[in-house]
This record gives sequence, structure tokens and C-alpha cells, in this order.
Amino acid sequence: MKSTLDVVAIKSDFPIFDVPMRGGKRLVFLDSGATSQKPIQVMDAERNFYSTQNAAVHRGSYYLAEIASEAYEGARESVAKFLQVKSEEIIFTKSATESLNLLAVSFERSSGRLGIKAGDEIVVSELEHHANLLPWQQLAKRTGAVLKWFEMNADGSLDLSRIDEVITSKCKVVAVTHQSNVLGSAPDIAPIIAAAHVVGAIFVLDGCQSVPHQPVDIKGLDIDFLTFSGHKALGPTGIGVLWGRSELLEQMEPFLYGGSMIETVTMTNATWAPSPKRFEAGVPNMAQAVGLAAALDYLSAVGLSNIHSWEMQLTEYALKGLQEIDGVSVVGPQGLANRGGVISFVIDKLHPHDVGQVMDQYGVAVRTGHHCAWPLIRKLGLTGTTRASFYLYNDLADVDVLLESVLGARDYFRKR
Amino acid sequence: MKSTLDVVAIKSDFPIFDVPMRGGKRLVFLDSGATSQKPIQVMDAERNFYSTQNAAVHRGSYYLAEIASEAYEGARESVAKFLQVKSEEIIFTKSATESLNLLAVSFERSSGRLGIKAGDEIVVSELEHHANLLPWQQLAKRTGAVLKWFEMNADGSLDLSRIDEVITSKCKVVAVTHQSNVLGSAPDIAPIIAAAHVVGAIFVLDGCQSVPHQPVDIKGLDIDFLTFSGHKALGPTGIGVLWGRSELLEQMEPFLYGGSMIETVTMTNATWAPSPKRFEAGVPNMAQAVGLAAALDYLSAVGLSNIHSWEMQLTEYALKGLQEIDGVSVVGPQGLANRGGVISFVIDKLHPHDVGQVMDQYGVAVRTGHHCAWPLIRKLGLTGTTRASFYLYNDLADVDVLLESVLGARDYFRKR
Amino acid sequence: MELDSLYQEVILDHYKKPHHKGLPTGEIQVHHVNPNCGDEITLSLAIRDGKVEDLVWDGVGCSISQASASIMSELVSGKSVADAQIALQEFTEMMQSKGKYQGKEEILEDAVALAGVSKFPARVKCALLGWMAFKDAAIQNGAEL
Amino acid sequence: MELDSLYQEVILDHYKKPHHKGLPTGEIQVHHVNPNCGDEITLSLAIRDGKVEDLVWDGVGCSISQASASIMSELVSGKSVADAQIALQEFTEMMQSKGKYQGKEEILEDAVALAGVSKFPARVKCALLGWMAFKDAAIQNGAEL
Ligand SMILES: Cc1ncc(COP(=O)(O)O)c(C=O)c1O
Ligand SMILES: Cc1ncc(COP(=O)(O)O)c(C=O)c1O
Repeated sequence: MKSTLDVVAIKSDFPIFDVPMRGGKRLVFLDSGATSQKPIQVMDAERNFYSTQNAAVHRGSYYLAEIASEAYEGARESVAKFLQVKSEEIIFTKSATESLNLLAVSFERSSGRLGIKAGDEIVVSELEHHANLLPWQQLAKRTGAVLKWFEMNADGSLDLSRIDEVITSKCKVVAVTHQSNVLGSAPDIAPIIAAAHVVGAIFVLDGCQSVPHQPVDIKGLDIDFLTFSGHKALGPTGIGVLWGRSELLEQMEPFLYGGSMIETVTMTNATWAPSPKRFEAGVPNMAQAVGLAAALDYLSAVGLSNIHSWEMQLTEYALKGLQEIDGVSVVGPQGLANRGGVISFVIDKLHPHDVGQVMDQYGVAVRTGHHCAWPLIRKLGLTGTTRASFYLYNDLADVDVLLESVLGARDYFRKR
Repeated sequence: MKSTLDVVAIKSDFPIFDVPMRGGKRLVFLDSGATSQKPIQVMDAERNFYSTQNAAVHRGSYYLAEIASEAYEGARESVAKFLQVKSEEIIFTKSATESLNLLAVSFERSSGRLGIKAGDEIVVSELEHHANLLPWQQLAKRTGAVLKWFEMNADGSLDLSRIDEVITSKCKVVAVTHQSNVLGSAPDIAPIIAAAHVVGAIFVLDGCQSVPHQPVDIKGLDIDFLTFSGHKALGPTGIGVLWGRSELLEQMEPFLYGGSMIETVTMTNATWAPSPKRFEAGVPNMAQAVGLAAALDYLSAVGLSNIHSWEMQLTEYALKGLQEIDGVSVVGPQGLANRGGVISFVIDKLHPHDVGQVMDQYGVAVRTGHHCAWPLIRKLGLTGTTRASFYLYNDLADVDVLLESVLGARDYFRKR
Repeated sequence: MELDSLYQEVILDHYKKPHHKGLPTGEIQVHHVNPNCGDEITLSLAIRDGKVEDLVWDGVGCSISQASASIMSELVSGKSVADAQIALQEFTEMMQSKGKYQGKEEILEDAVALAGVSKFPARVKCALLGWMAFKDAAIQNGAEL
Repeated sequence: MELDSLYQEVILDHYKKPHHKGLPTGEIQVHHVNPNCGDEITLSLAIRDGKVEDLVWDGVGCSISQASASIMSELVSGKSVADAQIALQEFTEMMQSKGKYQGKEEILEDAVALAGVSKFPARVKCALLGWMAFKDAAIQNGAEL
């Protein structure tokens, strides 16, 4: 198997891999599904902002404020270029979680096509991360709207057999993930998007697990909103992106109120600036925006297609290895079709916490538990899984240690 | 005049002061009221987190996740120590703006003493930054509550003569700033806090302009909530702090819904984790929390009292200089009583934008306009002011350049 | 001094004695604001026989925003909508050039004096305020811009 | 191996054959969850003559949370509330010691085997789950803890 990318060179950009783990073991980081590691380029971009450009954007007419504004708006343009959308359609949030809450609350406050009221229907799926379930579930509770969902099949795909019952003419919003953060399965969203648009509903795509890992064609998908988190895409913590069609953003009420998002203000009244400013109240997360732009530049330089195909090679190798170990069951899709580089598995009847603990002794960082997708885990009749997720800095040796540690975990408890 | 602190040493910690401004001029940064500059210690703390500790907190049982959690929770403890409150009372937000919106929305969703409903009264003041006006103004509009406010006197103090009419038994929340970001005036909040508590209302203090600049005694003030922004306190962008009494936080509904803030989740229902987790949905701004802790350590090492008295010396010197220039009027408090290191002024009938533009040629970074406090500016019968704000890295030479540039601005337009 | 390229004499002249400034009386009045600095402008006009007429504006703001509105109103008043559009486009291009494009004097007349503004990104919005109000008002009066 | 200090034999024994595990039948049932990993416990007990009695728990979770609940129920059952409280305090102190405090065996009995857990911060909550449920249930049954 040959890598489509130079993993050795890539790894050397990430200082964390020099840090010894418990017992001096080298770090085998297989938890990029939770958060990614950061290359020096991203740290340098932030430091450079603080050292040479830092001032409050959009608020001063002095030189440094001009430079800061250019850096921040330049970051917006970078993100727009990365997603191949218009720059004014990019809103910086603090995380995908904030983006999705922003949408739910803004819809609650808006009227017309985007407004949510009693009797309206909101559709999600059983695959969703809590961040793409709870804002909608609670919005439904607050407004009297009805929350509906697509059920999940055992292979991690969605049951679309009753799509016309799930998405009806009462439906206002459909919010679905591009890829499950637990199983790695990529649901067949095309028919869902089409069905949503037939009834005039808005389609929101949770791109947290796809945007950092593969080319995502927003126009081709014909979606209305997309979000992802910077920290899962080599970027800093504390920054998320919300993309939306400008004609929709212009109709939406604000989420956070404060400085820089207004047009005029009196004690009793206020009007709002156009988007994206309308949705960016306060002094923004400037350094993080600049850091995220550097992260996306890094990803683009390596190439999203290269990253994706390399992750799929790692996934193939890991899947095969795991499936050959007696006592190990891969949960979700067993093959390479309709999936990304995230694998969940269980060992014997062991609790994932115990499994992860033994794997940790090998320097392996995997996530254990319900992965913030508790309904999905319950649907599978489990209390949790152990999850390995890959990124551009992982190599085949990492998978070898993964397999060794899985065997180790199994045997540690079998023997005792 | 002798400095209570070693400004030369301090300045050398801030790389931005090596950056040449327009025309090669040195940076005279007098816009810390908008955002502060960052010392290398803060940049190093963030880089160190990303290079040696980065993993998703609270979500993994592996070594790196443990270290990351310790770093993040350690930052919470640092902030708590800085404010002399309990660690579990510290909530990390992205900014003061988010903190204040969090409170307003949480009160909208909560019931009992904290719940806001039609007919309830909410009290602010004419001094408020948009971030402490609009969330309450819009909350009132959404719920049918009544927004009331303390009027401002010409010297930037609040008119408390009718305090009993402003704060009545219908009052649920009083939200007031500790110091005006426009005029530097520090309103007399003690009687307001007392009046709020007599009627059982919650008192929220906007500490954006005080916490970074002077010791703030939360217990002594007897307030219920406090917020400030990291970026104004030498910290990174993208982090804010909300402190609240734990018995109140425990009664409050969440603001953002998502991962890590839950207790249990099904497709139709959810229950919430205790505070502070309840209010920190998603992978948090970990690096920024760590960076903020380093910033507060820096401030503590210099000493908040030293910083405050130095700023007051700079203010005295600047006030005197400005007041001596023909054509210049200082707006707000004319003396040193009840104020901080923020000075607003106007020159002749010049528009502040034009003034700031000339001052920029001297390397002076001041803010011009309404400073996100438009009602205050209107109340003064102005369209804007020019504002100079001081911090620990400013020195008397900075004030000299300020005065020189003010003269320059006046004469540039007088001559033509 | 770089500043003098920003504050050219014609700009200060227009600032001190603005043209076409008064109480807008037209039926359609547009109100534009620059929320960053609080500059405001109200403007009305009429379009008769394809020509821009009765342009009157009022406002508060910095020398750049006020002078630019004055120069704009002088320039487009009496012009055909088509010519006004050409001027608007030329001006916008100049403003977005970051100091690189000086603008054609035969199109922009006095407005070329504002070329220096484009080197100061924070001021570009000031210079554009009046022009955007004009554009908006013209469209609301049925012009196709 | 560091791991063996975590997974001591008595822990795995309790995990495989948990004590006092069954369907809680008391009137007051407490339900505690560790939201990070989804571990759950339901517990009921009675307090008679100042003694902890009828303690029964059910739950799902990792070996540490299940074993700790089992060891705890064995330890406090039949004890006076005062003694149970002493054990609870001793155990909590040990758990928060980051591996530095081994706990007194005369108070904690089998529970000292859990000392190693305190070196693994992410597992401390697992070990405490049953104990916190016990504390809650005791308080709800009128004990002063
Ligand atoms: C008094 C006051 N309150 C609130 C804010 C809002 O802070 P931020 O923009 O960091 O959210 C500011 C600063 O902009 C301020 O000066
Ligand atoms: C599919 C999915 N959606 C949403 C989120 C929430 O992202 P964040 O925690 O960065 O806000 C995550 C990750 O935690 C995720 O994997």
C-alpha cells in the first residue's frame, strides 16, 4: 500500500507527536473525530496575528485596526474559497455547536419561510451528534413544533423507506449529518435534500466529520446551510464556521446581540447590519479565524482528495485487521462503501472504558462511550463503543499499534 | 511622577510594539478599551497547549485527554482564584457579549425567581455598551417585559434620584456597567445593587472595563453575575468569562445545547449536567482558556492595584494636557474621581473620524465614533468622540505623543 | 504628507460648503447609515425624462462622507441615469483600488480628489455612503442600476 | 504494569460477581449517571435504627464503576450511618489524591483496592458513581451526611 501523501513530512509539522505518553510510549492519536492536532503553521499564524496585527476589527480607523480587519476579512475569504462560496456567506462562530444553536434560535425569532411555529415539523436523524439533535429538539419544545427523525439501520445508514411520511408539507427544517461521528457511516443525503426542497423546507448539513476530511461540493449538494468546527480541521479551538445562502441569511433574525452587528440603536429599538456582521456580535475571535484560514490552507496544500483516499486506505487496513480478531465486532458499516475514516467497535462484552484504558497503555488515544450521540448508541443496544478515527497524520504503523492494543485489551481481561 | 510598575520591562513582553506604524512611526496604542495587546507569555501558553496537551477535554480516558482536561480545568481554577470565587462558578464563554446573551436567553427559558415574563421589569442604564443593552432590550421585546433605565448625567454618572421609581417590586434583573467604555466614568453601583436586592432582583455587572484594570471585589460588591472579555485583559480573542452565584446557576436553563452539557439524552428528551458544564456545550475553547489563565497570571504578577494606580497617573497627566489645549473638550468626568483610564474628547467641531485620521499619522491608535454605546453618545448631543484608553504598557511618553497628535489634528484642520 | 492626499483642498471646500445639502423633500427618502462610525445621510431625488433631478441630501458625518456626498450630488444632478451609473461604477472601482486607481477625471470631475481615500480602508465606507444612498434612491425611483 | 494497580484482582472479582446487585425495591430510588461515558446506577436503601439496610443497586458501566458500587454496598450495608459517612469521606479523599493516598484499610476494607484509580483522573468519576448514589439515597432517607 502506498500513501498518496507524505505522512512523515506531515507528522513533523505537528509538535505533539514528540510528546511521550504514559510509560514513554509514542502517541498514536486516533481521536481526530473529537479534535484534531495542530500544525506549527496554525500556531504561527495566530502568533503572527497577535504579534503584528492585533487590534479590534471594524472599529478603528487607525493603521493597526486596518491591518487587523484585513487579516480577519482575509480569513473569511480563505474559508469562502475553501468552501467555494461567497465570502459574505461565511459567518464565524465559536464552534459547530454554536452554529447549530444560532440557526435554531434565529429560526425561532424569524418569520416567514424560516420562522418556526407550533405545528411546524423539524426533521433530524438518529445518527445525529447531540449538537445537531438538542438545539432542534429544544426548539420544538419551546415552539410547539414537532420533531421527527429518520431511523437508523444496523449498518449505520438511514432508513429512507418512509421518506414521504417523515418529510411532509409541514416540514420547515431538515438537519442531518454528512457523516456519523460514531460509526463513520455517510447517510444517503441526496434524496433527503431533494425531499426537503420539494416541500420548501430548509436543509442544514452538519459537516463536522466531512468538511475536514474530503472535498465537499456545497453547490452540487444543493444545501442551504453547512457548519463545521475549526478544531477538527487542524484549526484553533474556539472557532466554527456557518455557511448559509445569502438570501436566507438576509431574512434571519440575529442570535447574539451586541456591538458591531447593528445598524442603529436607541434605548428602545435597534436595527441590524447585513449578514455576516449581523451574526458576529462583539469583538470577534480574530486570531482563531486567522488560524483557521492557515489550517484550511494547509489542508488544501495537501489536497482534500489525497487526504480522503489516504484515510480510506487506513480504514481498509484497520477494518480488515479488526474483523480478523476473535471477539472484536466492528459496529456500523463493515466495508468501505458510504463511510469515512471513523471506526467503532466492541470487544467481547467488555465496557469500552476498560478497553480504552488498556489501549492507552500502548500510547493509543481512542474515544470510548456514547460519543455525544446517545440515541444512536441506544438504538444499537449498546452502552458505548470504542472509536478510532483517522486523519492525514496517521500512518499504517499507527493502525498496527491500534490492532496490537485491541488484542492486548482483549487478552488482558480474558486472562483474568 | 514615578511609575508604580516597570513599564519598560512590561512593554518588552509585547512584540507588537516593535511593529512600525504608517510612516515608520512607533505604535502608541491607546485603544485597550477596545482590545488589549498580548504578551508573549499568553502566546506561549496557547502554543504550549497545542504542542503538548491538545485533546478533547472530558471526553477521553486516554493520557492526552487527561492532560488537556487538567489544563482546561486548571485554567478555570486560575480564573476563580483571580476573581476570588469558587471554581465551579466560572463559565467560559466566547466573549462578554456571549455571556450577557447567555444570561438574557437563559432567564427567558427559566422559571421562578430567574424567569422573565410579560410585565416583569428589566433595568439597565444609559451608560451601557450595546452588549449590555441589546440582549435585555430584545429580551423585553420577546417576552413583554418592560425595559427601564437609569439616565446619565453630563459628567458620566448615573442619575439615581428616582431610584425607587426605576427599581420597583416588578424588577427581576438589573444589569449595569462597572465603568463606561466611552467616558471612563464609574457609576455609583452600590445603591443600585442594594435597591435591586431589596426587591429580590438579580444584579448583573458588566466588568469588561474594570476587571482587567483594577481589583474587583465580587463578594464585597454583593453582586449576582459578572462578566468580562479575555481579549481586553491581555488574553486571547475568543474567550469570555461569566461568573455567577452557584445557587443561581443551578436554577438556570441552558443557553447552547450540544455535547458535554447533558446528563441523559433521548430523541425526545434531555436533562442537563450541573453548572458549569451545563453552559459549556461542545468542545470548549480550551487553548483560549489556558491563554486567559496566563494573562491573568501576568496581571496578578504586576498587581492589579499597581496597574490601576499607574493608569490613574497616566489619566491625570493626559486629562491635564487635554484640558489645556484650546479647542479640546474632555467629555464626561473632568477629574480623577469615579473614573478609570479611559478619556473621551472632542476637538473644535471636528468629526472624530477626521481627528483620529490625523492622530494615526503620529502612530497613535485611538478609537473614534460611538464606541458601541450609541444612546450615550446621543444623550450627550454628539455624533461621536475620540477616545484614548490606557493600560499597563502605556507610559508618559505615550501621553506626550497623544497630546502632540491632538494639537496636530486641531491645527491641520484649523489651518486649511 | 500622506494626509494631504486624503484631505485634498476640494474635499475640505465641499465639506465646509456642501452642495445640494438641505431638507430632502422628495416622496421617496432613503436613509443610509455607516454603523461603524454613526455617519448618516438622508437623500431624495426625482428621475424625469431619464435624468437625475431635485437631488437633495442631509446628513452628519466626517469630512470625507460629507464632501463625497456633496461632490456626488454635484456630479450626477442633471445627468442621465446612464451617465450617473457610469460615474457610480467608476467611483466604486476607484474606491476599491487600495490607492492603485486614480479614476478618470472626465467621468468623475471633482470626485477624483477622493482617490486618496482608497488607501485608507476604514474611510472607504465614508466616501461611499452618499453614493450608495444615491444608488438606492435612484433604484427606488425606478432607475435600473 | 501500571494497569495492574488499576485492575486489581478484587476489583475484577467484584465486577464479575457484584454484591447487592439486583432490582432496587425501596420506595426512594436514586438514579445517577456519568454523562461522559453513559454509566448508570439505580440504588435504594433503608435506614433503620441509624443503620444502612436493604441496600440494592442495579446499573451498567465499566468494571471500575460496577466493582466500586459492589464494594461500597458490601462495606456500608449494616453499618451505622456515622460509620458509613466516615468510609465515604475516606474513599472520596483517596479518590482525589491523584495516587498519593492509599486509604486506611481498617475503614475501607476491599475498597483500598481502588486506590490505583485515583491515578487516572478520567476514571475517578466511575469509581465514585455508586458512592454518590449511596450518599444521595441516604440523605433522601433522612440521614444527615
Ligand atoms: C463595557 C463593555 N461591555 C461589553 C463589551 C463587549 O465585549 P466583547 O466585544 O469582548 O464581547 C465591551 C467591549 O467591547 C465593553 O467595553
Ligand atoms: C457530527 C458532529 N456534529 C457536531 C459536533 C460538535 O462540534 P463542536 O463540539 O466542535 O461544537 C461534533 C463534534 O463534537 C460532531 O462530530
